Amino acid sequence: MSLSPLQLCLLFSSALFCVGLIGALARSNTILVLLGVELMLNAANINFIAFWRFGPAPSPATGVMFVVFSIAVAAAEAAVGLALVIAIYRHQKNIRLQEAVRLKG
Amino acid sequence: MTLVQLSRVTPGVSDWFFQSLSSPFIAAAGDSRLERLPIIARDLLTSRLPEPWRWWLNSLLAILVVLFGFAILFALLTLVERKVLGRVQNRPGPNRTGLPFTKLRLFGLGQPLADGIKMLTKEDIVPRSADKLLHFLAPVALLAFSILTFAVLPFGRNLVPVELDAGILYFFAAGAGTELAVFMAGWASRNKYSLLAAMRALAQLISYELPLLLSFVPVIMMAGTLSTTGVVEAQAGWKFGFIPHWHVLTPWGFAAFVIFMVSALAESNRSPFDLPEAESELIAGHLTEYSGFKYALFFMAEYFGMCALSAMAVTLFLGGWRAPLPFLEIVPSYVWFALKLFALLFGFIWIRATFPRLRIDQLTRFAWKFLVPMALINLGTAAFWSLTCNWSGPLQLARWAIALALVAGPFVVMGRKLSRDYAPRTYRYA
Amino acid sequence: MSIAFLIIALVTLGSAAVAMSLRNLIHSALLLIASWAGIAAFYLWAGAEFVAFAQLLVYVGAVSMVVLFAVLLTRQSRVDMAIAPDALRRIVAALLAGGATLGVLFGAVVSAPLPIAASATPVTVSVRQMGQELMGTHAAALLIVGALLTVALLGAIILASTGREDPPGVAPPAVAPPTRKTS
Amino acid sequence: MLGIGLLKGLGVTAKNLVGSFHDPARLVTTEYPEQRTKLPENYRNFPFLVYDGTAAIDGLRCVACKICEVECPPQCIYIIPDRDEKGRPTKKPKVFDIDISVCMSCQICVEVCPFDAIKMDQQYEIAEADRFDRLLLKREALAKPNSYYQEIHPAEAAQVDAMLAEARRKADAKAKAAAEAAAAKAATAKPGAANPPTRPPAPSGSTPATAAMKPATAAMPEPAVPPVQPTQTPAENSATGNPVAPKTGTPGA
Repeated sequence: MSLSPLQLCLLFSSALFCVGLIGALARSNTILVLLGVELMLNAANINFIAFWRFGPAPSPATGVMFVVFSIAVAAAEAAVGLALVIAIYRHQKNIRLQEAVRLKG
Repeated sequence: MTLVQLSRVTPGVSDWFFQSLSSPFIAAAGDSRLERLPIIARDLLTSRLPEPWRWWLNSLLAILVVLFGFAILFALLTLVERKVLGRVQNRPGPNRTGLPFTKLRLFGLGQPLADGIKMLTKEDIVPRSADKLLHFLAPVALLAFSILTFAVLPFGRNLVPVELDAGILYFFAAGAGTELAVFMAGWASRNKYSLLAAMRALAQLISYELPLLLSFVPVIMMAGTLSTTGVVEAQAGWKFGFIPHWHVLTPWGFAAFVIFMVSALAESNRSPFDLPEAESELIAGHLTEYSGFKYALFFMAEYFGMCALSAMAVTLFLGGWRAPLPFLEIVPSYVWFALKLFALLFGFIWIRATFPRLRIDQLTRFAWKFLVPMALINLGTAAFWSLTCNWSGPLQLARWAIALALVAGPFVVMGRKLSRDYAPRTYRYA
Repeated sequence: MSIAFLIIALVTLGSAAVAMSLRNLIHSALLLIASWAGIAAFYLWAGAEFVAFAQLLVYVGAVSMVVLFAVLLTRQSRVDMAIAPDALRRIVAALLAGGATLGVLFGAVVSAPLPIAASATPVTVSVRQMGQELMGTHAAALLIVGALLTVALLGAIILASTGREDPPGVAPPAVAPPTRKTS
Repeated sequence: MLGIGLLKGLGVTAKNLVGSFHDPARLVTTEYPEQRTKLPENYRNFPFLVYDGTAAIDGLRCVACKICEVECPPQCIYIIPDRDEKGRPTKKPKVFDIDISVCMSCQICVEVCPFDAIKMDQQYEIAEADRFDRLLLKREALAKPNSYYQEIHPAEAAQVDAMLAEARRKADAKAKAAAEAAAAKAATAKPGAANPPTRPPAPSGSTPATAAMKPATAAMPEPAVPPVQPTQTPAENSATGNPVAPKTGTPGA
């Protein structure tokens, strides 16, 4: 079995995705769940770059542009997510996700 | 097998790295011998070697020159700072430490050496409850990040260690790591003062990162490039033969320069923004639990950061290594760069000698309510300047007037607003 | 440079995996930052300089700070540190789900007939090119991202703010905007 | 407006910076071990004993009246009067110790001394390599010539000398008068032999401040409890006895 560099990069990114997924599913700490989601986003970005670099690209900059936008969105997601963490903490004095079950403030 | 294939299929990848780190110090014809002195000296050392070795050795030489140059500058700067501070306070400063074992004083030139020996021989104390690994990593990471920033600075004509297409972005990306190191130092010390100082430092660094980044966006807009050499290129030439095309000599450029320098003061934790190390409140801030060589590393990193930011300011606003007047071009470019760098560093020291420390709320308010809006408005001013670049004659005057008003108007309005909150106070019980 | 790729991948994956399993939140945050830096190194390796520096600037410079602030502002009590009774079940389930996903992804990647780049030489994108793309083809996306970031910033501030008034004397009183005489 | 004040401040520091180079008078520092600034005359740290003439111990003005020992607030002075073989006081201190680790430089001993025998020193280089070295100053270490006193406190010393000369002249005149008036009787008019409270030789007090000081010091209660043991080595203890032992006797008369 021989793997092309593209496949290697994709394997790398899928492994990273799964690490993020397991972290997000297994941990009860809100911050760590959020960081797991961030890792999954990053894994997706790696895919973009891998396809941009090793795959047949429709236009020379598309993959890179996509990642730039993705990073911007991820930053926004992190900011809002961590603000939510702070809000949850203020509300229930801990950040365990299982206890954040009430919809009413 | 797959690895072999990977390198076979992608020959470009391995080459790219070498290409992008373009051979440092490319020789250029046409310059004076003095101008090319560093390159000639470099070639003398390495020209006999075969090609790949030569590249490595050239890079190594560049790194060594930059590191040693700035290490010596750091040593001198500590002395100059203390002497200038002393002179400002009407005392001579350190003036006794000269050559060891002699009566030669040499104006205290031996002081940095003595300080170094003292720092090296001090006991390295690690608190028992500290996070040992992070406690050790923090100064190392801080110094590493500050040294990384030197890679893209153009120290002279054709004297760029690494020519990067996105050099300015690289500079600030590498600088972003310093905040992390400060946090690590504060948290790993397991000391409440350290942690508080680290939190303060983070708040300060984040607040001032924004105006710092926004202030040079106009420069990038006008120069049309993110590469440091490109920015210096954009400032070539003289108007009327004697006014250099430096960015600082335009209304938007001047405002951006001031904003950049103020933010640089805050980013490098220098007085009057040295809140993280406010000894009256936080002992020594995140440095509280550090001693000996690690403390020296922190100190070094602070000065390196200051030097790097000053050098960046020189590159972005003060024409880089360009001479101020045409006939002064016989002086080599690296001398001009050094002179401008020294001037800015002296400014840092002068400011430290003058201003009292800010309070934390004043500090963040100044960043968010004054510097950031000013930088954004300045971006608009630069856009106006760029749109009207072909106005001439009386329109040129109008262009200057409008641009000046666009800079001074918001400054006056926001300055009034800001100073009204603090200006003359009445104390009830004083 | 495949060795470099391997090292980058191992460091990134290793630090991410360890970060996800650590109990100390600060340590996992710092390891995650290392992982993000590793991803930036991967971008650099792949030739996407700009993205690499952007990744460093955004993740190592900004997101890490937000994460660390969030960790420090939410104090962990001993109850939180203790292992929850259903933790083991959840971890096993997560590992199963993650493993299954990994298996599916690996299988797909290995077996799929992936197109290979036509030319072996890397495509390089200069910053100038990127700028033109951003302002030309992707101008609408740029605007939307700008709006998104603004909204996210405001939303984050509103979410995290306590909602109480500032104590008097600390904050300046709300005043009418100054009359513009000078400009 | 924002910024003007900052620029003014920068101007001030720049003026200092430049001025310190071309105007040496601005520099307020001296290079300490080589150059020394003249201390102000009223600078004081610890007491010393003045002697007249050349013999350090014999010339001491101190008569071991123990007033300073009584008045000293932290009780750092310890005096044993000297007695001749017949047990009569010779009006000289046999032991005069000052524990300068206890002394608080209050100068009260100087104020109360009727004989201008104890004065404040200006010697500030008293650091020692050993921790307990030279904390307990003996008579020999304390005795310093009158010329030294005149050197460090010129104005005050001149006043004191004039007063002493006046007192001596008066005493001589009185002695002469007494000798003339009662030639038959043996002359006993010796001013120094009188009881301390009457203070005959210096009727106006040693310094003007003494008059104001006297009620305060007189009102000061005697400490009833023995004071805290000062830091001293056993050797010193054995050599001098306990220097701060509670007073048992009254000043010799």
